[in-house]
Amino acid sequence: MDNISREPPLTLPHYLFIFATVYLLWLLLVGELSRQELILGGLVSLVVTLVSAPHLLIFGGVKLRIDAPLHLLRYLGYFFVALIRANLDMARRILSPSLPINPCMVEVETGLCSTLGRLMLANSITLTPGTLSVDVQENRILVHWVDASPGVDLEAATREIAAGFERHLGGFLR
Amino acid sequence: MIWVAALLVAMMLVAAVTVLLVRNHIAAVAAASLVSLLLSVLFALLGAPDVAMTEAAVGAGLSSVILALALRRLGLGRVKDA
Amino acid sequence: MRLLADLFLLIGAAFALLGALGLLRMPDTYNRIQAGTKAVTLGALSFILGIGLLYPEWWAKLLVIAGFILFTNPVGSSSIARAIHLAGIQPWQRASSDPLALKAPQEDKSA
Amino acid sequence: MTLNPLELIVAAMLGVAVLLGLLRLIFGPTAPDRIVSADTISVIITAGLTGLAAWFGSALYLDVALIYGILAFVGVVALARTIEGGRQ
Repeated sequence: MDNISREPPLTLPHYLFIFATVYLLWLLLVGELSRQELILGGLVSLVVTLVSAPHLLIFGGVKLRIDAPLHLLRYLGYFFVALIRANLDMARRILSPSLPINPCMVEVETGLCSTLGRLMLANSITLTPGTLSVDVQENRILVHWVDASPGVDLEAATREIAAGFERHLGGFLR
Repeated sequence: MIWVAALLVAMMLVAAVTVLLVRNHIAAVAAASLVSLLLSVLFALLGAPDVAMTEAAVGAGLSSVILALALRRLGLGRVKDA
Repeated sequence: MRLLADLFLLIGAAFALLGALGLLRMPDTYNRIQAGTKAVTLGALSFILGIGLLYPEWWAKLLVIAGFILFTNPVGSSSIARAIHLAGIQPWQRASSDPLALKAPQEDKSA
Repeated sequence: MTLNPLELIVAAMLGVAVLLGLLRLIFGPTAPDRIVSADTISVIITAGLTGLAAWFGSALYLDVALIYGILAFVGVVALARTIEGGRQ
């Protein structure tokens, strides 16, 4: 709870971003683009934004730059490749009769300082091959490895995974 | 369809018996919320999506949150006593 | 289109089954979370993609459901992992750290 | 309303997955194992409810899946926060 209060304050562009997000969610849920829904959704989104924005400080972590959507798309591509590889790896482990697992815990540091950035990084680490993010304290993420084969430098491997995601996440998150 | 409904009812029964037999309070709450979730699937299967939504909201969401908060307040939320 | 949808549905169900199997086979809670959350997330996404190919007019709401699963499933899993980590549960280890002993298949009690 | 063989296989696989998760819920040695299995089962069922919507051909059931997913997540997080206990 304490690290949320240290978020940067929201600026006007962030309010606009929250409004756009809420409006987009409304339109996706309604599923039609009639004039009536557009106007009503705009009113509802405006009220929701004004009421709830002071509690949504987590959105302060979004970098509002012109090339942010591009970085988001590249991140999503990178992420889905990692997700599919993770699943093939996990399927191989589950189906092999000898259950080739050898768990251990590793800590990794992150350069992302906002809550939203660390949340997305921890989520991404959870869905990459063989890793599960267990705890986040300040800027350190505790990672559980399913297979710590002897002779591999796990610290370096974890840092490499985190850096791969940070490179893409850093484009649109602080 | 009758077989899917029968399977769901059997699963609900198993989860409900688990609630009775489990010694840990948290595990009992988890199993109880699973009973509500399966019940809401049963409602949806029998053609009542509105009732299913209400059941999911009240049974799975609200009651498990309230039970979890009550256990936390009472200090019964420990992992170790299996 | 129909064939592609069927393929995605089949892949989704297969990964859901695999996730549940992993939940059953893994020896400790951390590994169960790993197996459960990864396989079931991809399984659910693939299944929803298959439904979306069958009914293209539902894409908006299916997109919301898929995004929600993608965003919240890792959070839920991590919160359970954090809870048991704070409760002081250590990850499971092989009985011996001898590299040769790792090769021998071991009987796990949970399966 | 009738299912072709492939859809029947898919439905059976989802059913078996829920059954396997239920086994872990019954025999799971500790409480976190049971919570993990409840979480996994709820995600499988969320996907299965979208399948149910396709089976009935009615978009109303998608709302059930959405609400189901949201509330299962809220319940799981509440249970996890309860286990972790004293530390605020």
